[in-house]
Amino acid sequence: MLPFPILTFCLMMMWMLLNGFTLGHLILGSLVGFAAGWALASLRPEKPRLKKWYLLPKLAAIVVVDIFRSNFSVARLIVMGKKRPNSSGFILLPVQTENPFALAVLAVILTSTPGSAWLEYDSRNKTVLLHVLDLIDRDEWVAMIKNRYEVLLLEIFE
Amino acid sequence: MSAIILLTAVSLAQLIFALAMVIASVRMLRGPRAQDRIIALDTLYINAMLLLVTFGIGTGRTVYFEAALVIGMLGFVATVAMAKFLMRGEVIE
Amino acid sequence: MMLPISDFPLWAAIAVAIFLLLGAILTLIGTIGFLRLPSFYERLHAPTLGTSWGVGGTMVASIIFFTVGTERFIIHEILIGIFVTVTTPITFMLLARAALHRDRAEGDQQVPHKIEVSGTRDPN
Amino acid sequence: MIQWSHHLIIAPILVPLLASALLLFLDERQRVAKAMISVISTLFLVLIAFILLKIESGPNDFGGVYLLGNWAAPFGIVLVLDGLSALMLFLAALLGIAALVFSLARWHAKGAHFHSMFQLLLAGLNGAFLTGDLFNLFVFFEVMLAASYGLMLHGSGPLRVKAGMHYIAVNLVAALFFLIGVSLIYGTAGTLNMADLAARLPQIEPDRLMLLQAGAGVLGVAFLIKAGMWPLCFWLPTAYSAASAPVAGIFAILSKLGIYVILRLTMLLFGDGPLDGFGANALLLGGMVTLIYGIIGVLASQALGRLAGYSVLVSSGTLLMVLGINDGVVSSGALLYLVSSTFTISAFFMLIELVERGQDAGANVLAVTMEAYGEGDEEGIDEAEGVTMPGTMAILGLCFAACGILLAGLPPLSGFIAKFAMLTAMLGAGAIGVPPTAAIWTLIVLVILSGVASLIAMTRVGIRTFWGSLEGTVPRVLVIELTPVMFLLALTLLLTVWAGPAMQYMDTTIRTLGNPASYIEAVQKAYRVPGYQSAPTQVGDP
Amino acid sequence: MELILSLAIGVMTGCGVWLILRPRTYQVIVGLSLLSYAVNLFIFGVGGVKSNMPPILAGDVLPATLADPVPQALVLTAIVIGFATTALFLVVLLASRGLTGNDHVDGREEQR
Amino acid sequence: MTLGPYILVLIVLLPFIGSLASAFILNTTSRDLPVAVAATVTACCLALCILAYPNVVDGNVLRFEAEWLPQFGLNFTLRMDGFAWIFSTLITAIGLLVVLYARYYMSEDDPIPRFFSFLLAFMGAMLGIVVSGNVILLSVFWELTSIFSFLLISYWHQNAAARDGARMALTITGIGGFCLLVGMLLLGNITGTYDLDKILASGDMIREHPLYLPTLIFILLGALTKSAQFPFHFWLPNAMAAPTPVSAFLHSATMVKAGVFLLVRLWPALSGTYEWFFLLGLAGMLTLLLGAYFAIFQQDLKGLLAYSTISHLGLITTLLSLGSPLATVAAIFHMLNHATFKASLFMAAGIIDHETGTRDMRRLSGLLRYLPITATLAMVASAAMAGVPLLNGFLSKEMFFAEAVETHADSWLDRILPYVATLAGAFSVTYSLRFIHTVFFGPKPEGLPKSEPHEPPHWMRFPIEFLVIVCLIVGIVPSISIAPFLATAVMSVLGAKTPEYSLAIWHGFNIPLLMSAIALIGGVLIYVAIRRYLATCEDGPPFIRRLRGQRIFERVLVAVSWRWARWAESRIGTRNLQPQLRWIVFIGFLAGLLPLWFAGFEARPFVFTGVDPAFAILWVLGAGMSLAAAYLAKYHRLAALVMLGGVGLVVCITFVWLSAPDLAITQLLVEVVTTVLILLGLRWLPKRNALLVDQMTIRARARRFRDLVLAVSCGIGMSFIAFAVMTMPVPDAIANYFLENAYSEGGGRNVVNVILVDFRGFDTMGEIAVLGVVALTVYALLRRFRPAADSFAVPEQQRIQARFDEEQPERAPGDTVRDYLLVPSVIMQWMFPVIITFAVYLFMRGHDMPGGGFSAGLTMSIAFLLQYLAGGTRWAEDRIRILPLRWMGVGLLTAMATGMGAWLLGYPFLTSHFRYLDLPLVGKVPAATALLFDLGVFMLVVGSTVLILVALAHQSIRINRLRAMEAAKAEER
Repeated sequence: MLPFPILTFCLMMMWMLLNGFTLGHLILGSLVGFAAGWALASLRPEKPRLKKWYLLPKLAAIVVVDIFRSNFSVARLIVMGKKRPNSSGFILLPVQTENPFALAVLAVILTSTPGSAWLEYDSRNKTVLLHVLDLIDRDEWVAMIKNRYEVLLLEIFE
Repeated sequence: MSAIILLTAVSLAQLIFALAMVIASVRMLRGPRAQDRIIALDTLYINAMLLLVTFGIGTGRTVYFEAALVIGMLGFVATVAMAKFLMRGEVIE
Repeated sequence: MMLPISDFPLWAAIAVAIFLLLGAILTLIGTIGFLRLPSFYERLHAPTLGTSWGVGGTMVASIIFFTVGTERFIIHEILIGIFVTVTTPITFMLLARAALHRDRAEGDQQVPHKIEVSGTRDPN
Repeated sequence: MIQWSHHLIIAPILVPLLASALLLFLDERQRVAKAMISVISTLFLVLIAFILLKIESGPNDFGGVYLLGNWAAPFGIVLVLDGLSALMLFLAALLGIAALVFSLARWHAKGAHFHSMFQLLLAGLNGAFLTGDLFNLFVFFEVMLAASYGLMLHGSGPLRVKAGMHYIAVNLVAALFFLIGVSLIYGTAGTLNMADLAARLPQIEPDRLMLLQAGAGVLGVAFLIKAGMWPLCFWLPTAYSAASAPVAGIFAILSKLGIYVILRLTMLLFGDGPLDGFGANALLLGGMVTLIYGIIGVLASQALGRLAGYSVLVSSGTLLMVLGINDGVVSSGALLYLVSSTFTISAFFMLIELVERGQDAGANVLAVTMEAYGEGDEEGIDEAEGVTMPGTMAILGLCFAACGILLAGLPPLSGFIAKFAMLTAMLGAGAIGVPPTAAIWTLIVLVILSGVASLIAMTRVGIRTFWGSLEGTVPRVLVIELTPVMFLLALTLLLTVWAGPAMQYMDTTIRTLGNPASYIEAVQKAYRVPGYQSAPTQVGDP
Repeated sequence: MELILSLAIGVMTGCGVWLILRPRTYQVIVGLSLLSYAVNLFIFGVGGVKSNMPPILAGDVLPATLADPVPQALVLTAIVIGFATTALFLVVLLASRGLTGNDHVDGREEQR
Repeated sequence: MTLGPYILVLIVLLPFIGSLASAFILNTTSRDLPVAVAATVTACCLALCILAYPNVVDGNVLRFEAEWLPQFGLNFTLRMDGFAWIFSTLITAIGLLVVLYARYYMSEDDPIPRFFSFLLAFMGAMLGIVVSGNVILLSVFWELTSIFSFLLISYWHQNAAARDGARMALTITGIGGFCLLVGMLLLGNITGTYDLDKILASGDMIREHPLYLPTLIFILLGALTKSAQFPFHFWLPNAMAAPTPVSAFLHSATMVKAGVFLLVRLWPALSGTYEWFFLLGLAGMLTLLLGAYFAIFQQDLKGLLAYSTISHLGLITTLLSLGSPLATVAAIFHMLNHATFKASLFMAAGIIDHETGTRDMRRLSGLLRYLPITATLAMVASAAMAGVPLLNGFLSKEMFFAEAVETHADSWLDRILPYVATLAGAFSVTYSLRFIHTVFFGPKPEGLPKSEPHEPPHWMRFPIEFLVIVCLIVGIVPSISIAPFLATAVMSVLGAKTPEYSLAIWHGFNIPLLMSAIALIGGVLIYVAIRRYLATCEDGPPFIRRLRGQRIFERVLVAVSWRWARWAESRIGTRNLQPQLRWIVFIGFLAGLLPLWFAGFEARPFVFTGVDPAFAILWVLGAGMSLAAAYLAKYHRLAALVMLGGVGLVVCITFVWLSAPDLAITQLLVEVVTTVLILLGLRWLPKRNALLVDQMTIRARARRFRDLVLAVSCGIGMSFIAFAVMTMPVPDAIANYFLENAYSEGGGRNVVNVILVDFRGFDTMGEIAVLGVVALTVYALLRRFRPAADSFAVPEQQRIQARFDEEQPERAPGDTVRDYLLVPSVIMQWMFPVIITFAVYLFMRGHDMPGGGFSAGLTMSIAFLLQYLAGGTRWAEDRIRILPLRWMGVGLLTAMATGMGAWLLGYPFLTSHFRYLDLPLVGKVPAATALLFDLGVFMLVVGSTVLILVALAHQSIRINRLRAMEAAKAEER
């Protein structure tokens, strides 16, 4: 009946954000969201199982803060120009999860955060190749990512 | 006072975005590889979107919002296709 | 329906200006970095300044501006923020991987190797 | 309420459009059903066009002005039915049915969506003939062109694709010119409606008028490309000869569309007033050169297809020159010539395919293409087997001779009558005592030369084709392939026999065209259907 | 503004014309695209250049001050048709390349 | 007699009907049926002619008139006077004889129906010329005779000589016909009518008109070509490849007479001037002399007769040129006489040919013993040809000599005429003698293709007998046989000017008799002198044997109509695209700027409206990128595409900046779709190698420079015009109406959208039709698509990656791509519903705010496209079955149905209706039919765009399949 309730709700919200919060648009938005949900169902995507969805805001908050911080650090690096030490490098990050949603969220986080870039995921070795602009200590980076994001992600999705 | 602040900020921001676009386009012209150009195009898209939002603030109208939204939501399709072309030599397999 | 800009409360004007300029300047720095950083993988990081804070700052400015200006809660700009955040990584990921492939295929020593078969092709 | 018959004006556009929409629901395999729909629609078109023609030859000058969307003239789009448009509609419908029937023998199965494209081509043509609005004209030009691209490429094969690419490239550039011209006219006159434009011309200040002229010039180039004026015409022989036979058959009217528009606009806008005679010299000169080029091309062609292609140029050149002379009586003769040469060329293109089918070279090319480019997913093209009818060769020869006679302007078919009508208006009994000017002398010489050239070329090619190779097998030809050709040729015969009434019609048409005021008035006075329930007048948030 | 716009139109026209006169099909298609940008802007500009006056009616604006909507409607149609024809030309050039084996507009390798 | 006019119609129409009838006799086994038809028809016509005689005596005229093209004075006017009568009788009578003769002449293998069909049609045309009462109608029949004579001459088209002869005849007489037409038109211009009677009545006016000379020249060109007069004579001998009945009919009695007939016909209107005399006399005399001279040296029997015909026609022309009534009488008389003896001679020659199998006089001799009767007949006829007394030829020749010695105009031409006449007479005696002597006398022929010649069947000989008897009767008793008819004919031509003349054999000893004697004796002497030479010489006259009109004509024709034409075509035309586009652009440039130049353009004073710096920077960028795109398009395709995307983006910002949000949205969406499309296409284009830049020749450099100049000038011109038009506000445009009424009458606040779906909805309808048909074309074309060899293989990247997967033991094939897309495809899938929602949003708000069916449709198709990108074609099509054609069909139907819905309410097509609906819970909702229309647009756009994209995307799969198939095939081998 309602294949993706959360999605439908989000789409309804999106509809109302775009059109205004009225009763009419609530109905219309629900209809559209419902239809769009069915459209997605036809694609037969894997259904995400959100175990601890309430942890999502926490993750979001962490990410916002991180983005804020890294923005400035990268900006500083750029402004420094040639004077900065050439410290960029690649990291091979082992990941535990195989859940594509968790990976997707991780990818979005890492890519949105200036200073780190997701290059390649290897499903056999379960590793991600990252490129980091300000690489001082590889292990520290790996640990940081594991502790700050992956743990949370594992909790949310597994 | 607020008018001056707002107007200055908006025109300054517009100028900056335009400038940023120019810089991105320099990279686009210079390359050296296709990937640089594509990233530059993506950057151009983002900057253009920001420019449009700023323009919306400057005019006080919301009618330009959709244009920005279209860039934000669908602008990536072109660059994604290009990226896939680079990787696979074929856009849709 | 829209407040004339001269009637804006000062705090709102200043807030809008600050967010706007902050976003703009970070975006500019990002593109400058994009121009000046030496290697592709480093350059990859620079534009994310624009997609993160640049977008964020501008969004916030716009939300404040329109919410104050129309005396209604207008936050649909947030959608732009969400979509940009969600979609930009796709391009970057795909492109970075493609660049990696091309560099490896060309036998570039700078990139970490998972020895792929060599051969050259530049569809450029 | 308006009378139901009034809606007939728009029917020539809607019927094929509807047919093409219905055709989209049918699978490629339901070929018979597709053909049925297409034929019925085209037959309908013939009927409608005939009724419209009848209305036009009645006492009224204007069959009607149709206000689309019930918007008054300069604002909405109007369709205007007058003698000229009715004539062109009828012409298009007749060619349409002939080419369509011809295609049913085999060509329609040689690619996907032939019928849809064909119907859309007709819709585009009819729209272009009917519309009274410049931008709408552009749109229908594009409909027609887009469909023609598809039809041009129908059947694929290297030659066709290459020629098609040139055709498309040239027409894309022409479309850009069209847009530039229309927008310049809008920018300077502030209207898109042709009648309104004509009415506004006198009030336009001189510096604006200059730009308007520039716009008209650029616009003219777009039409001249379509009409095939030298040096804008090099694509034409190649494209027409590369197109498949039924397609070339209907293409015969495409170049006439260019002529039609030039005729309509020059008569309407440059008849009198501030732009009197604008561009007439260019037309005259261009037509002259085109005619010369056409003559040279006709002589130089080895292949029949190119010969036919150059014949198109000859007829375009002649018509352009006559338009350049810009004389009422001559123009009415030219109209007759237009009709006659369109029939001729259409029949000729279709005939060529039948004739060349017997020749080994042509057959080989076709076979190679079929083998190399036919695909696995091509549901078996059943080579419609023609029966070698007794006397096939004789009938083909007869038709060929008829085409030759028509092209050369020899009696007894309408080619002669048409040429005579033009020439007599220039220096014969139609123009007593008017001493021929240098331009008229040139035109006469060129017209005669073109006849001679066609005669020489046609006999040369005809002898080689029919008598030269005895070992050439008799082509397999179906009756439904021969019938359209003979139908068109019979039409030219009818045109000869009924030259008087036909000429009368042309005369009236040209006279109406020569008096733009009546056209303008008809468009401006066209009334909206009252009783329209309007929305709230207050603008505000809902 | 008019100055910038007209210069821009000029530059794009020039580039487009240069490209459509080149022998490679791809150059032609890029040229046609540039030309259609230029022409679209041209049509658009014909209605006069007005900033921040979109032809969208609201209660408090005088209709006459708004930008001319007609050229906009025309451009919209032109964009659509341009899109369609670009797609078509692209496919035709592919087909032509497939059949002739090269991407010269005249189907031959020219010795320049 | 009221029946009279219809006789005329019947005379002309019957042969054509008979022709059709015999054409439809497809059963060729019966030889007699077509003959019967032909004979009946001809006999009927003859009978009708005889019946008509009472109507034309004493200068009466029989007329029939029907309107044909009255506006231009072209009517179907038939008119028979005495002259026409005598000619019609001649035509039908000889026609009847020829039909009879042909019955026996034609062989079993020949397609008889065709022959008689053409012959009858020709006869009809010829009769038409004779009885036309309208000069244009006369031209019509004139050309018809050319056409049918072409078909008759080429009857044995297997024979190359027949084809060439026919073609030459048609070319020359056809051109002559065109000239004649012009001449007739000029006559019309002078007199204001095409009616023959009126023209004949206004002779003085014509002769004094400034256009007289051109008219005369054109008409003479027509007449002289038809009558094979010098210098157009050479087609006639070549036409001898025709079957002999045709020669007898066309080339002696009828068609070649058409020219002189016309001269007689127009004699009252045109003759009597010095120009007339000089032009016609010169041509006539030259023809007379040269024809006779050439005839002597022919080895072909029919060739001899043909040149003699030419000569005799020259004689008639000369007579007509003199302008004296008496000469005209002689001319008419000689026309009749010539017809009788020459037709019989041709038929005799045909019999000889038929019986011996050759016409070469070097091989023929002594036939008298085999063909006594035929020989006798032929001898009498040739004697008539030579002008021997007691035969009809003598009478008219005597009249000619008599006229020749008279002075008509003071000119050297007139003075030499007697000598020319005598010499020609002598020549004619020579060739007549030669004909008889060589063929019938002398030793037995040897080595004939047919060994034992014998007399033909009696009825084959009958026509000759009949004609020879006529020759004799006329020759001996002219006054009681031919005189009354001749008088009628002469009367009708000359009217009041009819002179006194007598048709007696004996006029006493006078100069003409002396001339005759000299000619006779001289002729015999000449023959004796050159007999031996003639017996062995080559074909053609000595000294100028190489100089043959035919050869010259053919050389010239080939040079002009083939070599020069081809050369010129290649010079002034092209089959290549580049020069074409160059021309087009150049002409467009001129067309745009010349009007301004001519009008002396002066710009309005320049008003600097201020420049927004950001906007300026933007366009510096845009210009830079378009230049870069132009620069990179050759070798760096992808880079050029990226640049193009950049330019598109700048254009889009410009739209926003300048108050066109709708355009901006559409432009962006189109940009995205186009980019993907071109990328899809790039897969099938080979890579270009910048390193292979080859040497540029100077010409190539010059060409590039020219292109550069053209491009720069176009750019400048466009800037200039754009600036000029932009700085002029649009004058009281229709725009204001739209702005004012969009809401009140269209029910929408987004005026652009209201224009698109309501005010100018019809444009949109056309536009979606364009999109639809393009999609269909793309689909149709790609169904047959086959990539070039160099892009047939799997792309290199994929090969490398596949090899990598293969080499690593722990990896499965396709892992690389799976990993590559794993994360992105999740996001792309989840964007699907979001984009759909957005599309619905764009669609719903279109009428009031930027958006609309088109942009919504594009958005929707991008949603689909994204799924293809994310999962590949197979994956996507397993999950979503889009039927693009259905979408398109439904869309088009919806749009049309909306439009037609208005009909039900009595409004024109596309009239929109608008009202607010009060829905429960929701409140007032605007509902316009325009929205329904927009829905149609939306669906069609989705369908078309998806169809195009999918058709392109499918190529990868198809190629894989093809590759597999080809691999399998290779293995089989």
